[in-house]
Amino acid sequence: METKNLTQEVIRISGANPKKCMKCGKCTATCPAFDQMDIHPHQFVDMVINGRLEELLNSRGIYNCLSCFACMERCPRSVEPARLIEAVRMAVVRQKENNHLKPDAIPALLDDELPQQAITSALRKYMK
Amino acid sequence: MQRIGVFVCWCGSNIAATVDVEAVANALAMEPGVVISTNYQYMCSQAGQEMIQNAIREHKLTGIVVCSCSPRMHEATFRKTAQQAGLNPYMVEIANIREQCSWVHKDKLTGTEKAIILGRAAIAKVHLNAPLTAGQSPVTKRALVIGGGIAGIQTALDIADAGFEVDIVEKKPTIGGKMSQIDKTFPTLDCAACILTPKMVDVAQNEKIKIYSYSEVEAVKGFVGNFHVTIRKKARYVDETKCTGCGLCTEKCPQKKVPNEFNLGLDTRRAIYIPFAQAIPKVATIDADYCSMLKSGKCGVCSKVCTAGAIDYKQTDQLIEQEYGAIVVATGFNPISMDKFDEFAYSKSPDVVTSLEYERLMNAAGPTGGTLLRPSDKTHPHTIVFVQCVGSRCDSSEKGKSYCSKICCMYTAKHAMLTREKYPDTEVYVFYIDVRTPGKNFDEFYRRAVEDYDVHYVKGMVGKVTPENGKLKVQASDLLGGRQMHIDADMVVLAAAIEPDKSARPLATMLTASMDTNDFFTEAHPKLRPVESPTAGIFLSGACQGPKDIPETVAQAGAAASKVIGLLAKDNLTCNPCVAKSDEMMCNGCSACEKVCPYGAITYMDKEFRGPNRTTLIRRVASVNPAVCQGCGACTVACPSGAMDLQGFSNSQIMAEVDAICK
Amino acid sequence: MREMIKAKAIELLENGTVNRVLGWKAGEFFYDLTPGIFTSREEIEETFEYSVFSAANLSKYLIAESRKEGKIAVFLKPCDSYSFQQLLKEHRIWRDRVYVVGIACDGMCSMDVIRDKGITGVTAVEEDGENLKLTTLYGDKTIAKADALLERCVHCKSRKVVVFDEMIGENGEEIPDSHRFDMVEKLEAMTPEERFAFWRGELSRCIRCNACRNVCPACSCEKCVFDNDKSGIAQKAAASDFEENNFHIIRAFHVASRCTDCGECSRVCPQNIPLHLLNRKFIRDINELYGEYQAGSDMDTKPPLMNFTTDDCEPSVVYERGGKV
Amino acid sequence: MQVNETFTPTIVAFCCNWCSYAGADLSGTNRLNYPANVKIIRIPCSCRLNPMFILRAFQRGADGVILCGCHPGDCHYTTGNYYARRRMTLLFSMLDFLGIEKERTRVEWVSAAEGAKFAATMNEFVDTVTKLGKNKRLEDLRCAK
Repeated sequence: METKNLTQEVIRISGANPKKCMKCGKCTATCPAFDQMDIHPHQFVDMVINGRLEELLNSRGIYNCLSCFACMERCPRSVEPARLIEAVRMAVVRQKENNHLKPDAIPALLDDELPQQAITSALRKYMK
Repeated sequence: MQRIGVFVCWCGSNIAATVDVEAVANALAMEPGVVISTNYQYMCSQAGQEMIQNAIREHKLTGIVVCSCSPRMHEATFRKTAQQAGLNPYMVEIANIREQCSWVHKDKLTGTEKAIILGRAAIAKVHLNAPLTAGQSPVTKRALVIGGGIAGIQTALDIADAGFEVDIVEKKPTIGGKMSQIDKTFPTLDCAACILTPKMVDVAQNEKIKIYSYSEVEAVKGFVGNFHVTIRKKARYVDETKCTGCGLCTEKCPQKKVPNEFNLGLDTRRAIYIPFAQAIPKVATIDADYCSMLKSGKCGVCSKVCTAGAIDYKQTDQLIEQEYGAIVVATGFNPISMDKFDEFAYSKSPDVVTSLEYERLMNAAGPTGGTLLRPSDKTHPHTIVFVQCVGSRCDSSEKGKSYCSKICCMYTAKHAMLTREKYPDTEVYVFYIDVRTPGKNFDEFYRRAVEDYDVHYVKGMVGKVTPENGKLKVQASDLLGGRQMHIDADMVVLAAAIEPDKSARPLATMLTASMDTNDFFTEAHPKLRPVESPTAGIFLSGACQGPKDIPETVAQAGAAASKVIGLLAKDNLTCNPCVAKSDEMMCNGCSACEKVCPYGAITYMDKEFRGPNRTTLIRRVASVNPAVCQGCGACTVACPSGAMDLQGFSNSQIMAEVDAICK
Repeated sequence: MREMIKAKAIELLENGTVNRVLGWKAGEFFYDLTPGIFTSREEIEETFEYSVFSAANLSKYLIAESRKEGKIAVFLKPCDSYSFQQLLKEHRIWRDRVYVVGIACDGMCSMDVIRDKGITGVTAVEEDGENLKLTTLYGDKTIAKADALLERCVHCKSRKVVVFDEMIGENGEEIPDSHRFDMVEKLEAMTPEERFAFWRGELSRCIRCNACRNVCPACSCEKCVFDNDKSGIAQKAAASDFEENNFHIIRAFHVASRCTDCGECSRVCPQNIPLHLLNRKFIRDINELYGEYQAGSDMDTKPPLMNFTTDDCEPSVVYERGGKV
Repeated sequence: MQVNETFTPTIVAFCCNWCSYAGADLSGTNRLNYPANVKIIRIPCSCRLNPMFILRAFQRGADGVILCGCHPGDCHYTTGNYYARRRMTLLFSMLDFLGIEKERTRVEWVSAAEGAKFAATMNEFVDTVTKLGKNKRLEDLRCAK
């Protein structure tokens, strides 16, 4: 998916409207996970608007977002940045290759105390 | 048979782009009664109007139809054009083929077809137009200003200067409004009281101006030139004529714990009080909610102490009836309430204040006598954080306002500069989204704050404020620095958004003035008529019409005054001729119309009519006073027989328009 | 009752309080009493009639009569008195020129109803107590009076004469649950298609004889909008089904909040169209949306359509409240 | 009731001169789009609308009639729209009583600042009336196109 309609796709999944952002920085101010994130919420929204999707897709920061929704609660323009981050995560999941956890690598990592559910959720969450 | 001229306007490309003006002109040329049908780029221009006037004289037209923009824009223009060419101005009809046709339909074919239909409707209506002449109604040469802030004061002074009597109705015990609470004013830092109080004294000494302080407007009847207003003078339990303003009672009153709204509740006052030293009228007022004498009848210290014997516990509200020719609304603004912004912990810590409260803290007449102290422990603050756009520029969600409040950037720069100048040891941070300083010498003022007084302006926002053992832990973002700042602040000042005074909404209903969704008064035209309300005779001055700083408010107050003077200078007003008229032969005299008339314009009389075989019948018939009737038409529908009809919008005319549209 | 009324009429004429009396006299048929004006004792004795068929509402004639010289006496049944007071409220009748004698009423009968019960060829009717003795061409019959009543008397809304100078018989009271809206509710329960069919069926029979307009006390304009060709909706005969609907909708709207539900329009309609249902629909809506109101019940309250409150319901209430879709 | 897709309803909109006409103009200045078959007639106030005009419009072939007025309380003549509100409620109830589709008539309060609402209302009203199809029950065959 070249970036033009990938950006539309992300905005459509998120249901948020990034263009409403007036770059006040309140989301970044209230973000408790500020230090762990390489791309901060206000930059995130700006990058979605400008279609800089590759950096977002490869950024590690999107997994450190706690989804505490403080940014959504306090954004004066109701831009809902958390939804955008969630949408980018979905876009990453929907991409085809470069998975971390390959299915055939799983038997080696198994041990019998591991509950069944852990395996399936690992596949689902950390495949990427 | 009518001789009608049709003039289709291109409006440059506004109409011509999506409506084939040629086709419209040709199609309307075929309509019955049309003798000339042309089109031109700019009908409203000098050349366009001359084209119409020549056509009227040349073709001896009896009526013209202009297919152009909305009648609200140029109906008056084209009526004047017709009048100058000798045609009765009310034989002009406008077909709105711009706002309601070319601008709302993309497809040229449907646009053209609709423009033709609207043209036909206008032609059908002009066929049935009767020449009308506007009547006259007298103008009461007195003006009413509602609101005693700087806007009301300036307007009243300018009107009185022109020699007309003005009454100011102020709901607080003294005039002065928000400006009297301000310490210094930007951009010249001169002290607000020094420039305001002389004007207040001028108002008091000007014999043309009468001040109704501690009063509110109760009811407004009538219309432009003939307003009949009822003013409720609230009981202040002090006789204004006797009270000398010595203030003795305000020291002796035992009830001490009354929150002082002049200082926004930062300190307390007595049950009997004078808001501030330079109050006009300098008269004490008893606060009925706290005075134990009024509540339980046990006290009376103030009446014993008062040497002038001015205290009168039996005083009651007075209703005063007055006549006015014009009314100016100057109800001003208030900061919005901060209780929905709990991320700033405004309600948790007394050290988080709004800018107006900060203004009072800096003010010499304020609660701390002018030395800036933290409200919590009265110590000197070393680190102050200013937060901009609190509640402004939100997406009009339930807690904030969608507009920019315009004055916060400037007064915050002023606060920062004054604080740094008076207390060089304090660190001042200002978190901003954009610093908006559009006025004269405004940006230079802001730059001085940054360069000479090294105020830390940080492009970013405060995320949250948590009070912790006496300190305010502020967590904010620094977007340019790409970092999150954690500041231990002693005080946080919120630049709260401003909204119109709550008393404006009921007042608008009384004045039938309309308001926008943010409760600001809607002006007649945002660019061309900013100080008039769409309701004739009602004018707007100051922040009631939109966020404004003092220079703009004074400018607008002067403008409103000039409009009022223009109105009061006339002896009588030409009133709207499109008023109701009753056909005596068909009137039943059943007074259905009188019951629905909002202006009481209909009276009844017994009239003699010729009955069958030379008898005279006496019948009760209605008669409409054209000066009082405003032409709403409620009576025409209440009248079953159709005896009552509205000139200019008669039953047959509207039906002709309906037929032309549905044909 | 008949003798008392005739005696009263003569007495009023004799002692000079009035110079003429407005009452009923025999029309084409004995059961079809028409209003008449009597100026002398003899006239009253010979032609003045009062029976179970004197249903005609005399108040509308007073609009013209009260403008003539001298005072006129009139006999008003309870439902007529509401129309009288409504016309007084609209300044159409000069009160000081009218001497009102209220007469108690326990219901008027209609020959159509008797015929519907299968009794035909009636030549005379005698009232005795609860039922009627009918002498017909096919022998005598008796029928309970209650079975011969007019529709409006079955659902009589009030037996109280609201304005009178003098009263004959006991003045009654309003009757709160008169079930006069049952038929309206039945219609409202129908689907729009059924209602449209019902009313097309009824109104298509209208021959525009204007009897309803001429008899209606509320419909008393100097010049009716349908007769005035400058009004734009002038029409003599109904040329299309739209005009049939149009006449009755506009007429119902004009009398809305002024109609006292006296039922005369349906009584006089030669085509037996239930026109009173239209007016009752308005009355029911007004009672439900704007509070109970009976036109002509007093002199000062403003009719609902010439009044308002700031928190009236929105017109969209019709969409939610309306009959089945 | 079969609705052919070429059916474009004729809609007559009575707009009060002070608020809704200004609202209609505002939707024009904002270039908001609504169908061309809505035609606007300017009346001084919503209380000027006589039921005769609505029935006249239906007779002449209109498929939907909408009255726009100022929000109650904002009326330039203080009480105009209060009367209009009562009259229209009773009239619409009567039309519904006679079996005429009640979605063909409508009242909408539009202030001078609500251009978007005006355009949205017009779009929605045209859709409703288009679904209803041609006005058969109140049309006058002599005026049928």
